Amino acid sequence: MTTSTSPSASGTTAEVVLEADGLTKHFPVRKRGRELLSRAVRSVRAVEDVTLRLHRGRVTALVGESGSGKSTVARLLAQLYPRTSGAIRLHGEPVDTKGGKRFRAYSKRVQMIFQDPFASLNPVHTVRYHLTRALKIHGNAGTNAAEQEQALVDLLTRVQLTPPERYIDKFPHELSGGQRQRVAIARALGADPEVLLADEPVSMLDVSIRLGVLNLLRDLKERLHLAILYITHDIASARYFADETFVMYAGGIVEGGDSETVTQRPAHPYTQLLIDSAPDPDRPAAEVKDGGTGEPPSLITPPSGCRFHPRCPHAMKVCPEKAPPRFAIGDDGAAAGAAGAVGDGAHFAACWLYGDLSDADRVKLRREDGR
Amino acid sequence: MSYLLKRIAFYLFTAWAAITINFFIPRVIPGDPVQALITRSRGQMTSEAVQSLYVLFGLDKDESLLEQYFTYLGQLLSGDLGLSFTYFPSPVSQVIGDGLPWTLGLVGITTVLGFVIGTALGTGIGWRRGSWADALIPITTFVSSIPYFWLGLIAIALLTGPDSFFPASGAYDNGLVPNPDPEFIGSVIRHGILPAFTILISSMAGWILSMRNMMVTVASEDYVTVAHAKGLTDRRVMLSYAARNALLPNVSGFALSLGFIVGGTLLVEIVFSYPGLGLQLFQAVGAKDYPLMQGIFLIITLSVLLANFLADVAYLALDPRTRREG
Amino acid sequence: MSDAVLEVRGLNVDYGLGDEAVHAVRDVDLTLHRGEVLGLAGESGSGKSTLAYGLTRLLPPPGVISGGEVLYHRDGGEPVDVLRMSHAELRAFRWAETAIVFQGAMNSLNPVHRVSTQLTDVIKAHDPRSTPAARLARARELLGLVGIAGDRLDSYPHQLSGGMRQRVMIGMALALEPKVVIMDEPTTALDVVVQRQILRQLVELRERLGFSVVFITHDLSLLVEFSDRIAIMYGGRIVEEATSGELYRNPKHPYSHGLLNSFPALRGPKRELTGIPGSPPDLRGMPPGCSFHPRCPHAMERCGVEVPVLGVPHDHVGPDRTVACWLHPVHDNGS
Amino acid sequence: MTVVPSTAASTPAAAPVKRRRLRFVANPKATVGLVLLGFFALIALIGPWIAPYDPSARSSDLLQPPSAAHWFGTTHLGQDIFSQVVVGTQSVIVVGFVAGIVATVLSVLVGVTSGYLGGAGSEVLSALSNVFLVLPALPLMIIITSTLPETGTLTIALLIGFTSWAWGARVLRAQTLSLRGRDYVEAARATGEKTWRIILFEILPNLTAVIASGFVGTVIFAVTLEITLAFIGVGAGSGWNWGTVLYWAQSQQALGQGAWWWFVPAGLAIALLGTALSLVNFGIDEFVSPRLRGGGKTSVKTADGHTVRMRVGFTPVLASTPVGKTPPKVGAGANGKAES
Amino acid sequence: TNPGTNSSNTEGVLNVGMPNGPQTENNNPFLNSSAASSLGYRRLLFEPLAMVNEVNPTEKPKPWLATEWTWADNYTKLSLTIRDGVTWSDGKPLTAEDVAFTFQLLKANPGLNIDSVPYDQVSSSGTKVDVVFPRSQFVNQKKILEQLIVPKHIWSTIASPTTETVKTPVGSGPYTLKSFTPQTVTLAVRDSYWQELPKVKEVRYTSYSDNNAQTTALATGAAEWSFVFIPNYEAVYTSKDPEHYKLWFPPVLGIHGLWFNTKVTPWDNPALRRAVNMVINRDDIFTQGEAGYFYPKVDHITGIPLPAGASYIAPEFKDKTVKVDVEGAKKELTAAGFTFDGDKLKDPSGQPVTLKMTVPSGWSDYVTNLEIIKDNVSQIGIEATVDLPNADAWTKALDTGDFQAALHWTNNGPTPYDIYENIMNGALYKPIGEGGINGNYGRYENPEATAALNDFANAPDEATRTAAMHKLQQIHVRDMPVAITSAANAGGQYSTKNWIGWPDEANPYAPAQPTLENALDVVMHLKPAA
Ligand SMILES: Nc1ncnc2c1ncn2[C@@H]1O[C@H](COP(=O)(O)OP(=O)(O)OP(=O)(O)O)[C@@H](O)[C@H]1O
Ligand SMILES: Nc1ncnc2c1ncn2[C@@H]1O[C@H](COP(=O)(O)OP(=O)(O)OP(=O)(O)O)[C@@H](O)[C@H]1O
Ligand SMILES: [Mg+2]
Ligand SMILES: [Mg+2]
Ligand code: NI
Repeated sequence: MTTSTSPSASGTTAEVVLEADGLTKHFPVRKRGRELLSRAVRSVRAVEDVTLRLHRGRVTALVGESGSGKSTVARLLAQLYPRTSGAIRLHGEPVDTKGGKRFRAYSKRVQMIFQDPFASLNPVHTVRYHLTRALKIHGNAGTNAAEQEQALVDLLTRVQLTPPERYIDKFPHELSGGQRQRVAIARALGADPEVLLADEPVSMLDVSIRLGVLNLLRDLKERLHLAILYITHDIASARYFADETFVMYAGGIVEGGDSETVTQRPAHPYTQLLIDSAPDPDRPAAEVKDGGTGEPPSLITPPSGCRFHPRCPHAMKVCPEKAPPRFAIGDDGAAAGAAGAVGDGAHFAACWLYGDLSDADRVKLRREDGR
Repeated sequence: MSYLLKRIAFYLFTAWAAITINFFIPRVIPGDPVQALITRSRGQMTSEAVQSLYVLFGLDKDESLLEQYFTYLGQLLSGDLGLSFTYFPSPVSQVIGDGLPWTLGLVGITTVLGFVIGTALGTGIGWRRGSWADALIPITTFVSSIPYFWLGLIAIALLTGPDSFFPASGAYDNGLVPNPDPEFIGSVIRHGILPAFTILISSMAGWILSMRNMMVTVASEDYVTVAHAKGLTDRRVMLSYAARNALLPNVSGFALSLGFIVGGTLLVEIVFSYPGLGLQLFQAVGAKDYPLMQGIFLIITLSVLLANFLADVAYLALDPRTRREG
Repeated sequence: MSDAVLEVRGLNVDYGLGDEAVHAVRDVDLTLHRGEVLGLAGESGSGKSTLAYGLTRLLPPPGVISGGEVLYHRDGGEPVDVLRMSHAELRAFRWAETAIVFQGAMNSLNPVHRVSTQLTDVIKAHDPRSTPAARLARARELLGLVGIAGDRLDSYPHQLSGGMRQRVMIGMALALEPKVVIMDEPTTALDVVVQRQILRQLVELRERLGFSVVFITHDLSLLVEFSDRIAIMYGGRIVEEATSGELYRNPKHPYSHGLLNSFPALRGPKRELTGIPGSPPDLRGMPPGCSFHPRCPHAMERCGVEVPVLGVPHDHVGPDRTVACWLHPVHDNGS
Repeated sequence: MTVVPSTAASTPAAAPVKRRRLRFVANPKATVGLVLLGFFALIALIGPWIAPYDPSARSSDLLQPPSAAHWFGTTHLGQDIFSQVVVGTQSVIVVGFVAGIVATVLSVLVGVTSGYLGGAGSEVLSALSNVFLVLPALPLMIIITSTLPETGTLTIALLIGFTSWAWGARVLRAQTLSLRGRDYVEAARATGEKTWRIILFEILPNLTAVIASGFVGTVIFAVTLEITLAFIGVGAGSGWNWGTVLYWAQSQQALGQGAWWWFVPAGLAIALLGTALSLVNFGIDEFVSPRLRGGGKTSVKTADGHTVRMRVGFTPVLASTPVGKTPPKVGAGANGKAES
Repeated sequence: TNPGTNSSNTEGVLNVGMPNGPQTENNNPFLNSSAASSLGYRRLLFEPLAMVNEVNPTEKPKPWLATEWTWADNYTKLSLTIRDGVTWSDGKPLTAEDVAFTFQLLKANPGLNIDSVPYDQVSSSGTKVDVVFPRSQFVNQKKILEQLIVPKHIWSTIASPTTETVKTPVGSGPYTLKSFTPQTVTLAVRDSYWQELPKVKEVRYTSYSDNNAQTTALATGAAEWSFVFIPNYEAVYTSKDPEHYKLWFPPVLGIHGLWFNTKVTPWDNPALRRAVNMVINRDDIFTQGEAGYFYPKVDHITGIPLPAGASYIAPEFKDKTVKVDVEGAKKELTAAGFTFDGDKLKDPSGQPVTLKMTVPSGWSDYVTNLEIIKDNVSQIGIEATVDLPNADAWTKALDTGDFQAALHWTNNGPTPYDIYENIMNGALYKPIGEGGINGNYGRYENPEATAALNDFANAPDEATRTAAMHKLQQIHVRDMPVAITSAANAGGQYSTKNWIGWPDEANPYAPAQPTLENALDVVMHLKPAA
């Protein structure tokens, strides 16, 4: 494997590789009981109007509550699910493939690492099979056995499964979770993609192994200029490894921007709740504020307007009425721009707190506590 | 189209397809009911006499197969199964009515019993995996592999006789007329014991094995460990936690086996001269009795479909997860 | 120690028998004090779950306890050895004295029974004379304790979210007001918001009811924040034990050290993460001596030969702590 | 980076595979089953040569009980029953395996395709297998065999094969449906695998257990069906099989005549073959599902000599003394009392 | 103990059994498919005009409902005198009108006219009934006289007699239907009857599902009268109670034999057929295939069963029986141009002679017989095979002539005519490949034989008939289209434990089969044992 196959290694880091615009996904729900006779179609609104850009040589983190649609976004971007609406553009070209040749061409450029390394490796195949297939399909296996072997060894070395001979002929069940996760990463790399969609690639690992995998991802980003989507529950790791961080809540992106900014100065009430809830040994326990309770919303009948409003301590009259657009946030954490006009990489939040509102709209729905 | 309608359409389609196949297959056989009648009884008949039989059975009309098919469908829709050839001119519905209760009674009850006993034994053996109870498994395997007609014949040879409590054939004593008096019922039970036992022995083994395997599988589920951790009694863990969950696949298997009651145990009826539907079907097939065959096939088809439906329902009732939304 | 509820002495747990046996837990000594949260951390596969299940003899085959004692101190009574109980005694002991919250909540609840059934049957098993109405009321109360509305009693497990199921399990664990609650990675599958909600409730309940908790997790930040004391396991042994503050600020064992340098912090300046080189040991072929020595940056000759003893390091001053590392020679027992 | 020669790297591959195979044979049940099955297969192969007599040849020893000359006795025509059973093995084995193979191939084709593809095609295939499931097997076989002028062994085998695939197809379809959603199938798709490769290399290998036990099940079913058919005089054909032997015994009322030797050997042979197949099936089940694996010991000896059963929920305690300490004086028999 | 069998002693019950499977309530006496016919109890409910004893066909029929009958105009006109004082079971008197009505019913409903008797004009007056036929009914006499008579007042109200199941049969016989179950039909004796009432007060017809069950019932005494094939009957049946368990299987004028397809070489060569006929071991067939009783041995060269057909035998064939004669057969063959190549027989064209015999796969006695024949013919160098298609394919093969040789039967009748008619009638001839006939499966074509058959059936005088019969015998012996091995039977198994008076060798007053017309006569003869 050589690095020369990847496009101009020195290009601007801001080049957009993969772009999602207004991505929406609804899953139809099986009916039950009396509903069998009704005509109403119910669906899980798993992803609603998500706009997202992945840049060359940058890691974009996606954090958020579980079930908020992070994996679904990744699968949509990998074209594994048909989307309900919205557009996906690869280098500005709209893509819409259902399978066949065009899908394979797409999959060569956009690869996904699945959330669960225990499930995403076929138990009946060896590491060698998994990796050889990835190489062969995308023509990276070389022309003879020796070249193929070399490519395999390269891949394994790259994910630090060394010495490669020790792992190459193992079955998944003979590997530890961390090793599996690295095989899954190696498989994705075997296609020599431009975009890597990594869905919680380290969730199952203990901290020391986790660190190794994350360092690998950073290394890939830096050496091969991959665009990486990094989905995680571990916000601290997003801070460390991602250039940009987006926060999802109930199917929508509620905040985004530079990782350091988002994690240190969260603007959206949900992000604030999330950051506050994250365990942090450096923080005296007394400092932890009560982040509010309440269940995650149903995605079948989501709350109207801003989906966070039933749990939001700052909810205002406008919140249940209109879904908030993205508002740019200034460096001091105050409102800084008009809705929708958010520059690439700039900090934004989809929350009326930062919008231009009439006083009537600003009427609080409940007594503000704490903050 | 809603889910329910889809389901119904699916059942209707299957029923129609099966009925159609059941209609055509017997008719592509060489020979016809009259020839079969003569051959079977080594009957003696002049050529003119043969013709009179064709007239009698209504087979002299030159109807194309397709016409016959539509006539048949039309009759079926109006609930008319036609007249049997073997028992001409008895209506097929009457012939089936004579046999069905016996089949349902003998095979139905034993199927249910076999399931219940087998499942109970399987539960116990599976729960005590590793104890002496496991030694039962090879025995059960062997017993379940014995063809039950063979078992029946051996039973007849060994256990029946002039002075035996067990009669060798029939469903009740000759001369008794079916009515709910104790003598008749006692006689029915006496006649049922041996055939029931052969079915029971060979059907039970299967349930024991599958239940045992499911028990072993389920016993290592986390929730069973939790149940132990909760300090519940062994009985409660076994029944309410392990067996309750292990039962699920068995139940759908059971529902499907209900569908095979009619078609499945033909040989028991043959061996024990039990006047059930299986025996009738066997005779109908030999006699090319299309109407009777179709009638019995219809019963079988419907009962299998019904059983399928029951399996669906049972699953829905027993496994709350299938009632899940999204 | 007077306020111990659970004392583990020399516990050895194997998977399998004879030569094939995997020694998953070796010579573990551990004391759980009344009302404390004892965190258990360590590499994946280091034997944390095995230890937890071994304590209550819930290990599935082929697990066997090959030696040791688990002494439970009843209120005011003589300590009893859990490992010597008959099945009936064990049944009575379980849940009433020690309850367990298992790793996966989805699998811990029987999918075919309602939540109410699963809550009440444990009460019924231990108090057969209680009335159904009383049991149901208690079940409702338990759900309330963990912040779930009473109308969820009639739900089936699959109708609850992961967080709710986890909370049901916690509620269930408290049903008989046990003295010890063992929790094996109870929040791994949950997002931080839900995780914090659950732990907050647990802390409150512990303050009210005064039970002790053994808390197992990979999430060191969480552990440090939440537990009173932390024990670190490596290769089936406990390699270090200290109060959480002590351990966080001043880990003594090189492995603990490495662990604490492997996780990023959410707040404060970004610090360098060094991680631990090498890969975890294979339980079947444990290195001789200190099982960490092949990966240890400070390994000495002795480390590859002799197993270090867990004990109070003699250079140590301050509250109780023990470590098993030749870098920190221990005091003789009791001296 | 040095190029690692592929030969060197591929040698360790043999290790896990071998381990798996051995595990299957290590299962005592499966071993017994395989040995029995091998025995029957051998007889099927060499039966016609080792049979002491022509199974149809008449002799003057009419209806003789077993003797040195006729191990299983003779029929009413003086035919040697031992020879009939031995020669008949071939037909039974051929029918079993040919039907098993045909039905398995069909059920895989229909079940897996309909499970993986989804959409209208899948519905049609599923309906097809349901229709075949609804058709009553035995009566249908009786009818179909009478359509054919001659019903040789192979015809019967093919017929059984073609009519008995539906059950397997249904099971496979359900399995495939659940496998289809697995992450590794999705992952293969995301890697860019073609559909046929996904079906063949990702899904099928994971169905091996189901397919194999389906195959064994069909073999049992086919054997029983053939024998049943022969027994009731349908499709007895001109060849010998165990069913034909039983048919003759039955039509000559062997049991009534006290000629038990006419009945017993064939019946026991069927039961033995069935047992062999079920045992192999056990092996497959346990081989594939680790939870059923009975290979390990199920009871252990404690330090004080008691035998304790390994069971879920009550981990056996071999010795409850902290290492290096003297045992307390508590009665040692109290723990680990087996309950069952 | 079995209460079912015990009670029969005390209550005057006779237990009849038939191996016919479960029945459906259907008492139509005209239809062979009804339970009444299948089990035979129609014979006790309804009565014929006269009883013909098939065992001794030359015996004059016994008057029953008709006291007298006369044939006129070369058997084209029948005049009957109907018995007086006979009543139906509903009390109405039986009159000549009822008899006439029955014939008219048959004429109007070809479906009911199972014997296809061509009734033309039927008239009645007083006690007289006159029936006119379009052609001679010499060979149909028995069928007409045995016709069961039904009451006009009931049947004239039945709209569709062919699809009538007659739930409450009204007949003139001594019994009425007491109860019907698919397993057992019970008849009870009437209060009054034109003859002395039978001693049997109740008759139970039980239908067993197959021969095995029936045999077991006979062996245990549960059935006292039946007609069933029992292999090794001594071991299975009579030995259980040698004193009482009896069977009597007299031959009647119908046969079973090996039919050759006379249009297939080399079997178109009569010499070859004769040779085969000479080597067939009829004793083995009788003792091994037919269990020593079922189809009695026929070893007369003409194929006519004896003694039933003794009076018809041509003088030149008197006492001419066939014995296994391998040398004779070989001589016959070499004379006809066949050669032996070592053991193998070659036909005149040099082809080896093989014989493929077919029989339905489930017919154990036939299969056994063929196995024996296969063995036998190997002695004259013929390599024979036994082919076992299923019954339908076999029927079709015979129908279309697609076979070499097959075991089959002929019709039986009061004279050997029916046998020869079935085998040699040119009117039944169809070329190979065509079917739709019921007889002459061997495609035998001989105008001489056809003419002789016509002569016998239609001749106005006895002399012509005798000549024709002798002619037929000569043709048969010469051409041997069927190697006849066995006779049809009219026998039965019965037990003398409770009832005596059964027909037997010593007193052959009727066939012993419970479903034949004479069953009523047999029941009338029964008396309680001691
Ligand atoms: N195939 C599907 N059919 C129906 N609903 C689905 C499907 N896949 C996902 N969902 C629903 O869509 C929502 C989003 O799921 P998704 O897996 O994207 O969440 P996530 O953010 O990745 O959560 P986690 O952090 O737990 O992985 C959830 O409510 C889930 O139940
Ligand atoms: N059935 C078994 N047979 C053999 N070895 C086993 C078995 N179960 C567990 N082990 C081994 O025992 C060791 C301890 O496992 P355990 O589950 O206690 O680890 P853990 O510390 O809880 O890990 P994790 O953090 O991944 O949950 C592991 O190395 C594991 O491989
Ligand atoms: Mg996800
Ligand atoms: Mg664990
Ligand atoms: Ni240190």
